[in-house]
Amino acid sequence: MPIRRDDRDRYVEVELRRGEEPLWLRCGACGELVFRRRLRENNYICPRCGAYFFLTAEERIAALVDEGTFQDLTLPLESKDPLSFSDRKPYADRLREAKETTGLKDAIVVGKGKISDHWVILAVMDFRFIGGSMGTVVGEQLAFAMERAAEERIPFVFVVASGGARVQEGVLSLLQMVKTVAARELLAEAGVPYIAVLTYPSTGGVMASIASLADVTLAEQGALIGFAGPRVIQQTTGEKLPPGFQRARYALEHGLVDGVVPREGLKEELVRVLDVLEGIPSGG
Amino acid sequence: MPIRRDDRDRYVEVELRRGEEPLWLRCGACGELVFRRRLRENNYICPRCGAYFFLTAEERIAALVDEGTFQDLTLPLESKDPLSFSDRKPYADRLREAKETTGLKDAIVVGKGKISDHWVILAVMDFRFIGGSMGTVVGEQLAFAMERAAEERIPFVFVVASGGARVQEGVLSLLQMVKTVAARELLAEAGVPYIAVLTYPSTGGVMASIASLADVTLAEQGALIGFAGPRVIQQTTGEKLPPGFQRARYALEHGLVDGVVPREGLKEELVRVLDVLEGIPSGG
Amino acid sequence: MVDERTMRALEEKVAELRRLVEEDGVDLRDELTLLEQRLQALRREYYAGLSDWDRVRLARRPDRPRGLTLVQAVCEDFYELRGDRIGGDDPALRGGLARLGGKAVTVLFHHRGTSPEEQRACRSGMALPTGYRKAVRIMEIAARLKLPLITFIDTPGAYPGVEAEAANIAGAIAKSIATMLSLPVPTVAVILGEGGSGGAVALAAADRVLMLENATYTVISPEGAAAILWKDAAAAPQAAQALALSAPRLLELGVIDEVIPEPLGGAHVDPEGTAQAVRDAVLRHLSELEGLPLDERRKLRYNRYRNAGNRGAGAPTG
Amino acid sequence: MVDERTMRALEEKVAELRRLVEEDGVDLRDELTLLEQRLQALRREYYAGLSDWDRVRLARRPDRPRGLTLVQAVCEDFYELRGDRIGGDDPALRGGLARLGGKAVTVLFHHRGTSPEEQRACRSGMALPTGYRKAVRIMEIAARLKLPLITFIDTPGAYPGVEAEAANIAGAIAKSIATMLSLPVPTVAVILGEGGSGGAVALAAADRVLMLENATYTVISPEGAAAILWKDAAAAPQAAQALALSAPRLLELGVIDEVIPEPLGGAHVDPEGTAQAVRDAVLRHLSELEGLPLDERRKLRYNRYRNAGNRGAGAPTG
Ligand SMILES: [Zn+2]
Ligand SMILES: [Zn+2]
Repeated sequence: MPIRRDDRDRYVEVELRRGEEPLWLRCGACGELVFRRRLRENNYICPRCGAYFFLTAEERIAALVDEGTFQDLTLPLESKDPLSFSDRKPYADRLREAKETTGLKDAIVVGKGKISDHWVILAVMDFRFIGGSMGTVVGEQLAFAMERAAEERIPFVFVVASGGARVQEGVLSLLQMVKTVAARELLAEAGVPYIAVLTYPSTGGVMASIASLADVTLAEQGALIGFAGPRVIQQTTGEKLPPGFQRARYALEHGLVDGVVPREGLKEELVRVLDVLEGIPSGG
Repeated sequence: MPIRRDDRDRYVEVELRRGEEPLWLRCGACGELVFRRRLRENNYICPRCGAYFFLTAEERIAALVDEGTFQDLTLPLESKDPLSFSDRKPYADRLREAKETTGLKDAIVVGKGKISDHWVILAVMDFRFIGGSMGTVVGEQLAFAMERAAEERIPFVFVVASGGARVQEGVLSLLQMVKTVAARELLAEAGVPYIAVLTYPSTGGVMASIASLADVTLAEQGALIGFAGPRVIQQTTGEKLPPGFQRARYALEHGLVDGVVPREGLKEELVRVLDVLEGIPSGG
Repeated sequence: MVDERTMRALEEKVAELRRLVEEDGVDLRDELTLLEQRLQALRREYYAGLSDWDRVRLARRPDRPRGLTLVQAVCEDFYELRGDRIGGDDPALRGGLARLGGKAVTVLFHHRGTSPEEQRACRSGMALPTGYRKAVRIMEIAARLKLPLITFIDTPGAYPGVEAEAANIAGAIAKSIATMLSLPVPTVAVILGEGGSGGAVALAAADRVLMLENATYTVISPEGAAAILWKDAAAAPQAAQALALSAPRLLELGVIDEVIPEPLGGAHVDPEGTAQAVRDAVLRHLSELEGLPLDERRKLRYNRYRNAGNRGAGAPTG
Repeated sequence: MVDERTMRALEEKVAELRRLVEEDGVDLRDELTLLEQRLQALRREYYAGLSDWDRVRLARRPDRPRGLTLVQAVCEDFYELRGDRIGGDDPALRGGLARLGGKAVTVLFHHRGTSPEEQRACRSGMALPTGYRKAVRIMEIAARLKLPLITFIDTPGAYPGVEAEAANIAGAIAKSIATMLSLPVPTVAVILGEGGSGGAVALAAADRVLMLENATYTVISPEGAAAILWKDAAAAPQAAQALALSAPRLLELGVIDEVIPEPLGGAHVDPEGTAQAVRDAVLRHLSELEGLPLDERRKLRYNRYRNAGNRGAGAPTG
């Protein structure tokens, strides 16, 4: 099987701390220096090699939501470091740094906005915040977002960018898998549509719970989708990974997602889904 | 993969018309002449080669149900030949012959009996009656049996021996698949256990409906279990069939049944299942 | 009875004349008009007398509107959903979300493919277990979001192959029937071409079952029945007749609710008109079903199938 | 703090003495009694001071009572059900019908195997998608027949392999959680040995979650955490401590409902006593749950998980 263009490693991590807002960003794939505004206009896709730059939650929201319609509903919560966890560095320090870098309280932003005139409740993860990991705050924000969508009877759109559970909150992070699934059941009982958008990466605990239970599941081209990361698989089993393994197209071929969408077409694709579901939930 | 003993073709068709009750029966597998009474005492297993003789519904019931407890509840129904079907021979003639041969009205017997002190509703197919095919009568008897089990709140045991739908009743036979599944839902709503016993053969329409939807599914050793028959598969696709294909053990390895049981242990196995489910449905 | 060859010969003559008129400007308009009227009468006579075997052949015509094409023409919009979430996606059984009459619905359909490659990939519409498991997944979406389900059936049957058996094709069909029966939303099935055996009934456990005029719905292919019962492949036309597989016969038998007329000559003559007729019929039945309270709808569905074929069984007469 | 080596040395000495007494008839009974008392005191001291890493090692002991063995000891009767009805049967995740306290229940459990061959086949208790799909099928039986569900958890985690990913292990776990949450019957989960990550939580979305004293329940293995966060495999003991994976810590955190005590030295010292303790605890919780009306039970379960970990998140303080 030849490796297809969209199986390639199209995502590049750029400098995740953007506090200083340099005018230029260097593409991690081809080395090109790209003018930041030019990059934004090009959906954060390298104009030279086509690599996808990681998006912050804010950038993702700006790319998907109609201008001027977004209302941030993120609950004013932050992690209380429930285990007083410390590895080489105290979790409290990691949290503080992540907050400073991102301006966020945790790895997710929740809000309400219009996508081409369709109101939705949106939850968008931010990979910069401790790898988009799901701890108690992310779990609570997601559950709240689904409850809000059920209450307002408008679709729920979840943009995933997560390496898995937040290790530093231990089993409390595992329980967020159950919590989000419980809230998803509530959404289902209300008959409210749930659309998941899987980006790079969508793995681990988030994927083994809420992110696998959408009505419609889109994958951004090149997204990494799975449970165990490729490195863990190789280390544990010694298996050779097939070409394109766990990438968006592989997931499509294995029946895991409904479609693979290039970044520049993502909003349009969401609009197609929301258009076809117009009026649902019914009976308002 | 070596062919296992129990993958072998252990079923032999003996003279299906037993009107004359000869004292001796010839084993179709090894040619041995076996005294009929000796054969019955040996569960209709050839004492020389171990081949399984096909069982009539009556013989199957005698093998499973506690002596003297069986009450025949088969509805007094017979096929009305709704399509006035005729191939080389009119369906009406085939029906008459099958009735004469078997003493049955169609390919199934329904009744109530005890299996080691557990009351059950039992439906047992008879392969002699036009290949155990499911037409309108079989469908109606099965639906009735499940309704009765739901009503009396005792488990339903279905012993399958069917090549598929009754061709001579056309789409009306196909609809029996839907009918039996509808009745099975009723049984489920009543919380009444349903145990299927798959024997040789369990294929076609019966298997693609009611016979695939049991709570516990046992396969008699050597049983043929599948949808399309091996000949159809070879003719349509030209594929080479793997050893033991569609046999009981193959079905077990592919997650299709809960256990494979030699004929002589079948009653005991049913008792184990009924014992563990004692008191279910609860709340009588 | 008009014979097909005569009709085809006349069709050819008329076409030749029309070319003459159009290309060379020969004035034969009056003759042409007369001939065309005669041809139309012949056609009407021919198609009124179609045998069940003729219908089998019509239902199988490669140019008959099928699957994806027809769904796209029937619905205002179609958003395909893919995958069984277990390991595969079957191109022979497809489905998704759609708009129909301005409302959201779910659809499922067999697809036989148009290009030769696609036909190979779709195994001419013979679906695999993964297809029926995707169908169940889409039915569950229908249940969750309260979307009516419309199925479009066109399959020679489920795929008879080693992998399909190993993956429990029988169980996949049974689950599809059970799930469809249990849906809390209105369901309409339309048999478009071939409604072959278990592979068809898996999508046909609906509140209403409609059939295109020349579609077939059968427990076994006429060829299969001929081979098994007549021991003679040439007996397929007789078998077709005996199996009562045509829409008019099945309407008579109470198996289906409505025959959707096709244009003279068959659906392929006017795919758009056919799609329009299917659309009108589906919308009409949907609207009737939506007028019923849920309990009533479910009771009717249960009784429909609980009593299915009861005319085929009765008290012994002898 | 007593150190393990001292204790083991004393254990050996006592064993030697006992052999002398028994085999050679040397009369050292008084000395033996004294020594045994001293050893017991040491043991108590040692096991009272077990570190979380000590527990990790206890939970992983090959002679710890596990899966099938324990289920057979806990239940009066166990009838195994096999297969996912899709194409496979995973020996690493098993289940079926059982009798418990004289009543029918359903059980699910990880099985790591006892013989080396079985351990290979079971991938040491790392289940595949087919295992979690079988679990869902058995949960559906529980729902249909109104049988309580008891799960016994003992897995390093779900199997991380190419085939498992291709078959959607993530989705299979998610479905298992969702199905378990939605069950209309009482559910009790018991963590027996290792409760590893998603592979464990798939069977742990229960009304009540119990843990054996030396079992572990963790978001990641200590070794994994050491490698990723400490960048040093040797930091596993520290990681074990930091992860709060022990039963007492998890009870404190409100994650579990009860710690089931193990005999001094660990469950392997007295498998029968351990099974009895598990049995008693499960029966007690089941009986409490059965005393609640369905609505109440479901509300409690929903709230339990809806609020799970809320103590971990709060209003900003800074
Ligand atoms: Zn670049
Ligand atoms: Zn013999």
